[in-house]
Amino acid sequence: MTMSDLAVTAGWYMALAALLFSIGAIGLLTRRNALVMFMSIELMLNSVNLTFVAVGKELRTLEGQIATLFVMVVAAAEVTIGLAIIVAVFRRRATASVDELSEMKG
Amino acid sequence: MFPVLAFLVGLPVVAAIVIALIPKSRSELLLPVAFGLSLLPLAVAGYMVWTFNTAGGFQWVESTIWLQQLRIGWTVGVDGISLFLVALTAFLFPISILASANISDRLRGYLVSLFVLETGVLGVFIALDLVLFFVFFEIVLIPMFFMIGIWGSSNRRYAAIKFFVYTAFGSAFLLVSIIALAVNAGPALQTISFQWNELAQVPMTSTLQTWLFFGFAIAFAIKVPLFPLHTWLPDAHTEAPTAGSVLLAGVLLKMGTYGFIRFNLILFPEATVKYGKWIALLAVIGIVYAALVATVQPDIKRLVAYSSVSHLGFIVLGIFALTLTSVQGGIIQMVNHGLSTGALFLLIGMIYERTHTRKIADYGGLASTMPIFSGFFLFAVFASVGLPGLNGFIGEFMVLIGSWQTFPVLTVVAASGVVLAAVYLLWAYERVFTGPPGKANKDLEDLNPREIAILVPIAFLIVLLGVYPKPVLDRMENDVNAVISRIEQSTSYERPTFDLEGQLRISVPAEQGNNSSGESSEGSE
Amino acid sequence: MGNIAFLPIGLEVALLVGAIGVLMVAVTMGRSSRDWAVVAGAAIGVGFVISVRQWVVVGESGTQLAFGTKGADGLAVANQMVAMDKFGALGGMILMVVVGLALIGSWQMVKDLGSRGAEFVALILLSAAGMHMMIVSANLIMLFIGLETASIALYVIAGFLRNRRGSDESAMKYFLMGSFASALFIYGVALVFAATGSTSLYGSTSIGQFLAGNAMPNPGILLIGIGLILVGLAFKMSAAPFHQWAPDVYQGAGTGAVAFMSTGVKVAAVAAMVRVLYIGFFQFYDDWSMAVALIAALSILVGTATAIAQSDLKRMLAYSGVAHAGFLLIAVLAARVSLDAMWFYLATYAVSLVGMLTVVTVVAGASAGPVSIESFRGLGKRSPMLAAAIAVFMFSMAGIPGTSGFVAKLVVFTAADLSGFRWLVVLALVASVAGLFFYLRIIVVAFFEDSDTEETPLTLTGPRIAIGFAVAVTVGLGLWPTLLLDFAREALPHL
Amino acid sequence: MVDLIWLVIALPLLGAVGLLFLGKRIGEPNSGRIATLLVIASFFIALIAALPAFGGDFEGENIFLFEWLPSLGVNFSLLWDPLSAMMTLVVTGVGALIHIYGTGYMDGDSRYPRFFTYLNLFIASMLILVLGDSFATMFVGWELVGLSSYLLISFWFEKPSAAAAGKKAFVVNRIGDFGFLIALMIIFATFGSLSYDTVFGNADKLQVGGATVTAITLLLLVGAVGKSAQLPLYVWLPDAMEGPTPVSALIHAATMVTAGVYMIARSASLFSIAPVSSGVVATVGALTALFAAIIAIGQRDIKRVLAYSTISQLGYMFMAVGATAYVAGVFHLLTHAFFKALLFLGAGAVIHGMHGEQDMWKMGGLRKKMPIAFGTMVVAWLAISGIPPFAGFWSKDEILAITYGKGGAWVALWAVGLVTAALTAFYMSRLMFLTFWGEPRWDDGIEPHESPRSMTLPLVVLAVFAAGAGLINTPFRPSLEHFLEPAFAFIKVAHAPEGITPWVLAGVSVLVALGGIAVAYRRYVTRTLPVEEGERWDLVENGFGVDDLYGRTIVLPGKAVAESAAFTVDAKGVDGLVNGVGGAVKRLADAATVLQTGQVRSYGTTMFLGAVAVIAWLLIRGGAF
Repeated sequence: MTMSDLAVTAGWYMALAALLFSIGAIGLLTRRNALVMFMSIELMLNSVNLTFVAVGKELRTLEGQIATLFVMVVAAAEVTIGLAIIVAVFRRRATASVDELSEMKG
Repeated sequence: MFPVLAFLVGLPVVAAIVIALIPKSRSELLLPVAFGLSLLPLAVAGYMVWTFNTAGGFQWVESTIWLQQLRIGWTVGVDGISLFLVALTAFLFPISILASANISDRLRGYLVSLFVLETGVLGVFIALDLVLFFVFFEIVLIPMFFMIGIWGSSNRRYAAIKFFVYTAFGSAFLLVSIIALAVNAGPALQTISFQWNELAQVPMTSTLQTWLFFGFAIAFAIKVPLFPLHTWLPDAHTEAPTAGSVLLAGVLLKMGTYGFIRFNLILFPEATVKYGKWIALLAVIGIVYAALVATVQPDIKRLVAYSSVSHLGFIVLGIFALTLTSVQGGIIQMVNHGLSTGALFLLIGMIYERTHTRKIADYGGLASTMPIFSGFFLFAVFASVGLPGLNGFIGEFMVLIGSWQTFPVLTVVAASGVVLAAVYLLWAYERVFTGPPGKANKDLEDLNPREIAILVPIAFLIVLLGVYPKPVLDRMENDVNAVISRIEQSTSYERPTFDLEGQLRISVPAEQGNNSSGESSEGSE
Repeated sequence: MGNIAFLPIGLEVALLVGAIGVLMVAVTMGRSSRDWAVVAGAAIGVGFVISVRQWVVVGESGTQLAFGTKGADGLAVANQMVAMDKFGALGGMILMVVVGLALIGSWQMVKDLGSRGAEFVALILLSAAGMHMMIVSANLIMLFIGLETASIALYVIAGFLRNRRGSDESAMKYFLMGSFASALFIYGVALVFAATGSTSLYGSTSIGQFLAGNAMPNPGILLIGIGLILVGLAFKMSAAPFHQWAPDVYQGAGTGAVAFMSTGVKVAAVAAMVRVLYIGFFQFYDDWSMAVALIAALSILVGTATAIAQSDLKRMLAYSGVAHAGFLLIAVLAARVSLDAMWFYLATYAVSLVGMLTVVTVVAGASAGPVSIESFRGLGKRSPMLAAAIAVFMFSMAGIPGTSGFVAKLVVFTAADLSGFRWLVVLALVASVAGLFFYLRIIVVAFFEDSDTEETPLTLTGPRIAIGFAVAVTVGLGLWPTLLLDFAREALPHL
Repeated sequence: MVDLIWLVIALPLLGAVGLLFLGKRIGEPNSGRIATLLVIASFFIALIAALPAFGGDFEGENIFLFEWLPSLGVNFSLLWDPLSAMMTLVVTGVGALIHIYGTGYMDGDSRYPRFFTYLNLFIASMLILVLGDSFATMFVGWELVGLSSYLLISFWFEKPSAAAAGKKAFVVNRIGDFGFLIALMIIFATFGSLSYDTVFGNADKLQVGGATVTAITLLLLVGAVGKSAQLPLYVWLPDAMEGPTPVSALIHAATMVTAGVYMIARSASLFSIAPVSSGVVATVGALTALFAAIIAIGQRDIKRVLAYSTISQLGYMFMAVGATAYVAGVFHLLTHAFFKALLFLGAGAVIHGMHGEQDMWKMGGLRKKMPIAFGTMVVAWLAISGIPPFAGFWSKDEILAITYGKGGAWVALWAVGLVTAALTAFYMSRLMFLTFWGEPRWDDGIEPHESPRSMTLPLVVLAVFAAGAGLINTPFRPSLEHFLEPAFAFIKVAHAPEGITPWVLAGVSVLVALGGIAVAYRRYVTRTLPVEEGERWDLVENGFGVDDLYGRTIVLPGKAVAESAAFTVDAKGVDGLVNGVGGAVKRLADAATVLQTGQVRSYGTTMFLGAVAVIAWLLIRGGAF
């Protein structure tokens, strides 16, 4: 059983996932607001999930689904910490724009 | 058998530890104890010179593999080539310690540095394992770096960093080449090995040989230093404290010339024969160029530093001329240069302590105010100029006479360095010592007994080696011969025969003078 | 799921228990940092002992895999998740030493934090657990979890000094970039999964098995996956061009935190990379090795060049860390012929760096953010022992003989040369000469310049122990490298 | 006694070393006495050792001292043969006299013991030069006499001119040594040894007139030209007169400067098969003789006259050895040693008596004030002018006769020699007349007086030899030729022509000499020829500005080259490159930091691009495209 046998269905899902991942990446690189950037990262993780699930289904293995669960858990943990950091920054500086956070450079 | 060499190299380490342990309240003990301890390696070295078997070969060999998978280990030995460099090192350290009586700032660290330096230099000259050699070769940088940087004069930071980075730059190529050498020999030896004698057995392609030859050569050329890689030296010499300059000129530079013999000649005979002339060319350029530059230096210490560059050129020329006489001359010149230039730096240090200036223009007429000092100085100048009866002559003479057969043109140019040396050194002497003494120099005190005691042993050796070099030459002859024979065996090189022998061999009678083949006119052609 | 063998995950368990223990002690028994120290120390100690035990057990009965299940139909529900081998055991020992040293050295920071100190310690222990998980994971998903466990804790640690400006910037940058890198990594895992149908490194359905059994006419997706995994791990070890977070984060975070942050993650990422690349994707060695070599070269060049321009010590160390990441990547390449070289480099660099950062905590304060190099002015006179320690660490990082740094470079470069990367060796050695410019600069400032500042005595026991140990290791392994090398030679991963 | 010949060297050496360390303690008169006694002892040892040689047929003997430079085929051993014996006797004999003279002359000098240290050192060095049995030992002595000369010329180093003169002497000599050294290289490359035995023993295997032997001999000549102050390297000798007068007499007249002649005579085996080189030697000699004689005419300083006269006379010796008339050359060396030492010592006595005045135009009429100096100097004057039967006549005449006898172009050299003879007679007479005849012209306050006995005694002894030494080698009884015969046994040596020719030639040269004296007499004594008081011939007095020329063409450009090498090439070029590399690295570093903007989004972009690059690389390499 090889990839090429499954190409049609899984390929579409993976293409969509790749698209999502790219949107997330571009969002991360272009938006200033830390919250939006953070959402972009979540989008990227979700595209990963999509890939896992799609491939896992095609390959008839549970590994994909299990991986998805783990990714979701990790994403949740990241959310907690991420939001906390954003809040901390916001409290101090009254802004969530990462462009303001550029004191250290060189 | 008693591990003489481990003992020899270990002594300075022990000394450094002892010095470090002397309590702060007894710091007046530091210098005397250090001096006493520094005599121990000298005693061992003296014993070695005394008992050295003139048949040659490596003696007091110790070999303990220390890192099995790379076959790196404590493999050491002394042959006729390294014997006197070891002795010179052991000799110059007590002198340097005596010459350091004026160091008051952080004396303990200074002395520890000196002993670490001694360990490193001794190690370089006895190591027969390439990594071990490299380790010592590099370790030497550290104490010297501190000596220049902490106890140097005004521009010391620049000089220290330049010294370190410049020489380390060369070492980087050395390390790459060492690794590549070992890796290349891997299949033949069926293991990675850094053992010098094992690596020397393994043949390699001439391309690789060329690369590695130059890899080693860069490191040694910087150390020597050869033109145009020499500019770290005047800065380092000028800024270093007296003992630092003495040791730098006396033994550190010799690590480069020694490396050429021990590694370039032995490991890459083919490339040596092929490219030796280019190294010799650089050496000769250096002889003349550095002499010219020395002539107009306004700073006496810089002048002597450039004279070192010039003198070291003779050594390198002799080494790559690959005749028994020239290589022997090169080696003995290493010792001689250490003594005579060491003496010059010591003397400059002594006068610097009194006047705190190194500018030639600030001096004048010292010969009338400081007769003993000027006497010693003139003595050292003439030793450096290569006056017969003093040691400098033997080396220079042998190098020149011996090198002619291999590099006639280069040697002629090199010989002009003999004239130039007289020009810059005597001119400097004239400006510093003769004429009426200036106001500033009227009340200078002549040398005190301690200072005389520092100089006398050097002066004694200068005369001894100048008059009777035979014990030294005897001890190195077989080993030098072996080096050249090795090159002859592994390449098409043949050591030059004498024209007349050649003439006799092809049996052209003298009467048939018009037969031009019987007349070979110029050297080795 | 009967007899669960605890030994393979014993270290993680110990650290987790330790982390919880510290928090519990803080809550129940009071604020004395001494108490937390006992608990944390015990956890680390037990962790070390467990690593030793693993080593012994592996030596007696071979490597083993643990924590996997199979479905009733015989298909793997999940392959074995953890490998117990000497590779992981040695990694554990090194990690425990590094964590222990970092904690001892920066204990002052814990004290400064007051009641929040316990959380700090707990986070470090948790992060360390994640790092070890990365080393022992037998599955890419497991690796991801370890990586995230380590990273998330580190994000918090970076921003732990809430009341200091810069700390939040540090945390934010680290968090955003770290999450991005994690996303790239896990997407790479997903693509590998798509290409091979497996995320497992071992077992009958592993990536390696699949690759061995199937010719891949068009390996595009797999290669993208490998590339992304590589990027994710390279980010963690701050290799160029994925390094830019490191200087800013190091500078902003408290010095005490940096000691752990900068070393532990590198150890974990390098070890994980070796396992993943060699076990998982060995068939593609020719492809990824060149990519690794290029990243290594770039890291060395960028790290060295940028470090020269720094005036902040922590930034300089960060950039020097970038260069060292390059050297470590060479070690990864060299691991093909000599794994001990890689371990040696990793261990000695980590110890030297922790030692150096501990010195910085003593000189500039454990909670300091930016630390100007000028603050070391005249240290040679003010505090000769500290200055001497600096010299040892700097010379070691520069690769000067007599220190472990030299032996590390020697063995790594020899192995790299054997593997055919001579150009990389030449480049690395020449760059390390340029590196002298900044390593020496610290020594120059410390020794060659005078200052009118008061003495900086080394009174605290913690830093004393940490620095002393680090110096001893750096010099000791420089003179007797076999102590570690012979040991490390056996530290092979489960095959 | 021959076995103990090393004592000849060892005694003065011992004196030098001993006085170096103990001189100050021994003090003024005794240090001079010790030094003198040691040299006298050396002389007598040499004399006894030479006794067998006087019987003739003395082949020479090698005395092994110690092994020295085995790879050069050289031991430190001595060669005691007629030539070296003769040289040793001259050196120790004249040396002893000058030592005696020095004890008086240097009386009261603050560094009196040091002076004798150097003098003893010189004697020892010179003896190494002449007694060594190899080119290497000769070179040792060669350099050591250079050292002694340096030390003695700049003995009064507080005077900048003296210090500069010493340096100049050493450096110019070194230029000659450069040639010598290259000659030694070729000799070694050819013969595989530097010992006389091997070299001369195998010289016949070389092609006569071949390139090798020509190169060797020409380069040896360069060395000889330096040491013996011949064209174009003579410039150091006039300046060397800055040294104390005994030094000028001993080193710069009698002994050291003749080392070049000795070297060529010693290497006769080589020179005799290199006709071109021999011709060059003779030509150099003849030209120098003439050139220096012309310059001598214009000098006002009494010592400088003698200095140029020495150069001129050395030219004669070169002519002789160039003409392969080695015995004649050595003979002139011998006679010249006596009369020129005498002249110098006499001049020294005059200067001493005149309280340091050296300008002849400020002397005059000293005949009465210094009768001994005057009387002895008259002998020397006649000797150098070539008036029979004084010593100079015999030796100079032999040289001229042999040169003439070789015919061809040599006759031209003979003519030059003859003109020089006339000039010699003229300038020496000028010296004598200006100094001793006429009205006193000395400055106020100077009271000329005779010198102490220690100074006059040597004058008298030398006068005896200057008068009679010629008799040891007259055409009637060529004892010296017999004595030296073994040394040149296997060499084709030129001989004086037979028959009436020598007599005619002798007559011509005597007439020419008398003519020179007569012109000088009419000019400076009777003043029948026009002469202005304190005549000045600037061009001639300055030696035709050769010093200046060297200064402008060699020294100044050399200094300019050195300065540009030091301050431009080295500081800005070579070192500039080094610092430039360092600077470039720093600039690169600064440039690299520009990428580190502090903006997290730019970091992300870099990462993203990096990731894309890695993937692209893998895909391209992996063949996915």
